[in-house]
Amino acid sequence: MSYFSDIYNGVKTLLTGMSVTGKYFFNARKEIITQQFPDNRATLKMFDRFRGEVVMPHDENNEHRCTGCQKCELACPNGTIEIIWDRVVDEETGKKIKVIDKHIYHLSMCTMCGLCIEACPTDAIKWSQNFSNSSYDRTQLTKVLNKPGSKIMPGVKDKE
Amino acid sequence: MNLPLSITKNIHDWLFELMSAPIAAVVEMVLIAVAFLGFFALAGLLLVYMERRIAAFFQLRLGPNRVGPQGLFQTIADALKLVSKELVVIDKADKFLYNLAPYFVIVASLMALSVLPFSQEFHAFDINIGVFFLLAVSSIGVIGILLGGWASNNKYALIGAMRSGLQTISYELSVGLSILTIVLLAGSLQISEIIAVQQKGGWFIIQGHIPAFIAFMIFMIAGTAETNRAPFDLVEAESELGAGFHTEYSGMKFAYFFLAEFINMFIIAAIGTILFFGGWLSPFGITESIPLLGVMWFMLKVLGLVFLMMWFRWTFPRLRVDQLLTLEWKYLLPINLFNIVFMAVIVWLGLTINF
Amino acid sequence: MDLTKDYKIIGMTNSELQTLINSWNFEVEFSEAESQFLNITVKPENLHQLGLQLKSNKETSFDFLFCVTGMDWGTDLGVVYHLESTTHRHQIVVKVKTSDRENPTFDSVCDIWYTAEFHEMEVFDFFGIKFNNHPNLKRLFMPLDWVGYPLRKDYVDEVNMVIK
Amino acid sequence: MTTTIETNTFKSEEYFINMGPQHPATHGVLRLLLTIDGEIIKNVEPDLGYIHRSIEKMCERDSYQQIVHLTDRMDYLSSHINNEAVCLTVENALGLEIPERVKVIRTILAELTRLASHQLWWGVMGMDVGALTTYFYGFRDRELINDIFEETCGARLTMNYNIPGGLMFDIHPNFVKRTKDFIAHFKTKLPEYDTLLTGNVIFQKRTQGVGILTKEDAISFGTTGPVARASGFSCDIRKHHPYSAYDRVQFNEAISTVGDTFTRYQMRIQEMWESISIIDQLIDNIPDGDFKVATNAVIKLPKGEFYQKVETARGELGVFIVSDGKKSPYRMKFRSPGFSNLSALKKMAVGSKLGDLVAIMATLDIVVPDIDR
Repeated sequence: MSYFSDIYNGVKTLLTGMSVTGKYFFNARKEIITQQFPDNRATLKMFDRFRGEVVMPHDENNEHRCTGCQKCELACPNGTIEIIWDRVVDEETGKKIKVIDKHIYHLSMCTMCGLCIEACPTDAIKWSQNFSNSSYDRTQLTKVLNKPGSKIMPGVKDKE
Repeated sequence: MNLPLSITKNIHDWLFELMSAPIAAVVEMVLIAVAFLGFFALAGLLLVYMERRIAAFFQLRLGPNRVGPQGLFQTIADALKLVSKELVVIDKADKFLYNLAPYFVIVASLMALSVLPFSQEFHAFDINIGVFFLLAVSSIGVIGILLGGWASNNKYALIGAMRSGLQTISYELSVGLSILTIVLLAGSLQISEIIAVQQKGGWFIIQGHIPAFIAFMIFMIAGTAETNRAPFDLVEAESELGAGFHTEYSGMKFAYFFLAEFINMFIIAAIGTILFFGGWLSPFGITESIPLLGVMWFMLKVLGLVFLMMWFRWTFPRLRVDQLLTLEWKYLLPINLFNIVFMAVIVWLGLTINF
Repeated sequence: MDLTKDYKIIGMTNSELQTLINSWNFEVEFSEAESQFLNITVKPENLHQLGLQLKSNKETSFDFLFCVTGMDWGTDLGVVYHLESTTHRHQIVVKVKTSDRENPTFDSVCDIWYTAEFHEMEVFDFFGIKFNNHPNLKRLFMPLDWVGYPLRKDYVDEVNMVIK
Repeated sequence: MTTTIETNTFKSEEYFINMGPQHPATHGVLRLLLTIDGEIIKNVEPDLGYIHRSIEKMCERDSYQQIVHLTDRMDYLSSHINNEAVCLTVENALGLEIPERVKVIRTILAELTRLASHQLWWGVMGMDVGALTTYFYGFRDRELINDIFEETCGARLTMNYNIPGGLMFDIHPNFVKRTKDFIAHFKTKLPEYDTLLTGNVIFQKRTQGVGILTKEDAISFGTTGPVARASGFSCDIRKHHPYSAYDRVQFNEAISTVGDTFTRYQMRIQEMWESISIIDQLIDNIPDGDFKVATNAVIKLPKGEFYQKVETARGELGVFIVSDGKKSPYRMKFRSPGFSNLSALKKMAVGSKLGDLVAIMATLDIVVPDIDR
């Protein structure tokens, strides 16, 4: 009779369902996947390609690799990057070259698309793995990437 | 070892020595009421904590573990938060009924709590229609849900309340009939009597074997439905109705509904324990000489059944409203009716298993 | 029922389609340049007729309207319908144009392909093209009180649009 | 109240409720205007636009490289496939010859995306019918895919890994191992999905025979993906118009004729098995070679109209570019699968109950940004 086989099958499927959750309950110690974030900050390591925010690495002489070519500014879809630049006379060649005054990065407008870093011909900017970017003030999200008093690394030139 | 047995008796005697009988009686009642209120709040908070923790383990999570050791005080912190929250006043609600509804729910579950026997000793209110009283009182709660849903002037709440009405009307039958099956075995409605019978002849789930087991299954299904818990949580079905009947309640009024749900679960599990698992009795009478341990056995059994209901909740999808009725009227009710006859025959022929 | 389909079916070629549709006398223009599909441009008054014919004719049976695009060609406004036949698996593009920018109106095809009901609402929302016999023509994405039709080329919004 | 209400006792009356924009079952900010008689749905009218960002208009201003990252934000659960669609359109228009390596990697990533999307959908499907635990089981497995994405692409959700001409950078050295580990893990977990939810009698009763869509309606409403295939409309772009590496892998198109909610559910479970098999076939055979071909820094498409369709987790995504030869498209249209699928909701839901509507919505697998664009 289908009436009773319905009941039997119904109860059976319910019990198999319960066995799945029950298995996880009684093995909870092994199966739990929660990461307790602020506690594991010391061991938490982001993947090296993780897109946290754009930074401009400086070496020990406070020198960076940015020539001020503005390719990143053009590549950015959102107007996240603004470069304030100037022309100065190069001491060696006597030609006028571009130097950056400020490389301004609006983190609040960044969509982490990575186009600026792809566009950079001199590898001046790269991703950092810092992910906790929250702050109490919106203005703190506008960052100047080149450090005060920094210079361009000698030998780094535009490929133009 | 007779000392613990007489705690309540000693207090009773001492009170009546101290003052005149009517005053002493009033004071005694107040004391018991305070004790139950305290138990109500404490059990509610603990059950909420238990539910959250158990749910977390089912779901590969940790659950609350920050406030206090193992997060034990989390629910207390939540309760404090709820107390301090604003009680939102709905402009177009029926103010009187809107405010009344949570009390209905909470009073109903408190009243039901009062007849529960925690041990041979701790039994506040042993009336001769005990089980019947439990049933009658625990279904008052639905009036609160209906009122709350209707008075909040919210269509989602109204749908929830209407579903609750229909659900309780249907499943009350199954709960009643499955209890009746056991009453056939016990021959009494009085709770102390029911347990006394089990003390002599073994727990009813063993004594009544097949029909008792069927009755137990039906009771658990219908009881889960009675408390509006998943898979029968159509009343608050969060993916359909947002929060159902208590959509418009906030703060402590919401907490009343929330606590009452957990206490109702406790009550259903307690009835199950009394009727099928021998109440405070220890398995094979191992601790019969220490009656106070009855409290422990009772709580263990109740929490076991509560755990079963939680297991249901975190495994099963929700029924649809017409399937809810199909399940009751097409499956549970006919089976239940046959089961009663079956049980009657078994009792009549003396086929029960007695130790 | 056998559901395994031959995925290599190619129905009529573009030139066959062209001859067939030409025989219906709808005064259509054909073009295959600059597109991977056969493009036919039809007059607005013939659009509904052509649509019915394209769907109901056994040899064409274009029953799957997979894309409806509103267009602003600078002077003309129009709609581009991408059609596919689920039995013959050939594809075609139907275009309809009007130079009336004030009150552009076409016939709705949502009784032929139900999906057009939503897509035409979208076109109305962005281009202001009205559709006759549409059951419920209203703004779908933009707020109901929005002024202007944002995807038209002459739409100006100095507040919300950033021009690079 | 100025109007007088006719007080007629026991008069049944249809009423109107607003489901959304903030409602747990609408998966975001979709608003449904429901006309209801008791529990029975008389009419459903979707109201869209709560997350409309006018991506099509933004595309008319951006360069082709920049457009790609906007498509991440459409159907965020199949963002990789969206990126691929735009890149394929641009590449086909330019007539670029894409290295085999890129094609294979794109296919693997697309299938991983489809798996991730279906895992999330499975979790949410369970949640919508009331089984909350499924959500966490689905997410447990999805996290592993997200890790693969994060290691290789740098982001978990909005990857923007494709560029016109190939990939932004080569796959991570760990990619193959990690993917194999995941596939081995998921092969043991997918049967559990069936025992927990598919077989459950309550779930079956909830979904079988609910929200039936006939084949004719499925075609006419322009539904695609699992929704259409459940109704017997064979519409898998991967089979009918193969792109990337789909022409060299063996897989079956999940298809059925019943067309109810349960079949739509089964289609997706079956698709997960197919995705696993596709990845199995490709993961050991990633050819060596370049990960991109050089394009001009400013891409200018030739004058003309270009249409490319791909199969996302939700169905057919069409990218229609009208180019006038400049560096930005003249008109860009995304034919989003969710938009057409949603139009069939009314047909499916009218006459069923409120609880059914939620189940039907869940099997449509709606992602609202995809609909609103």
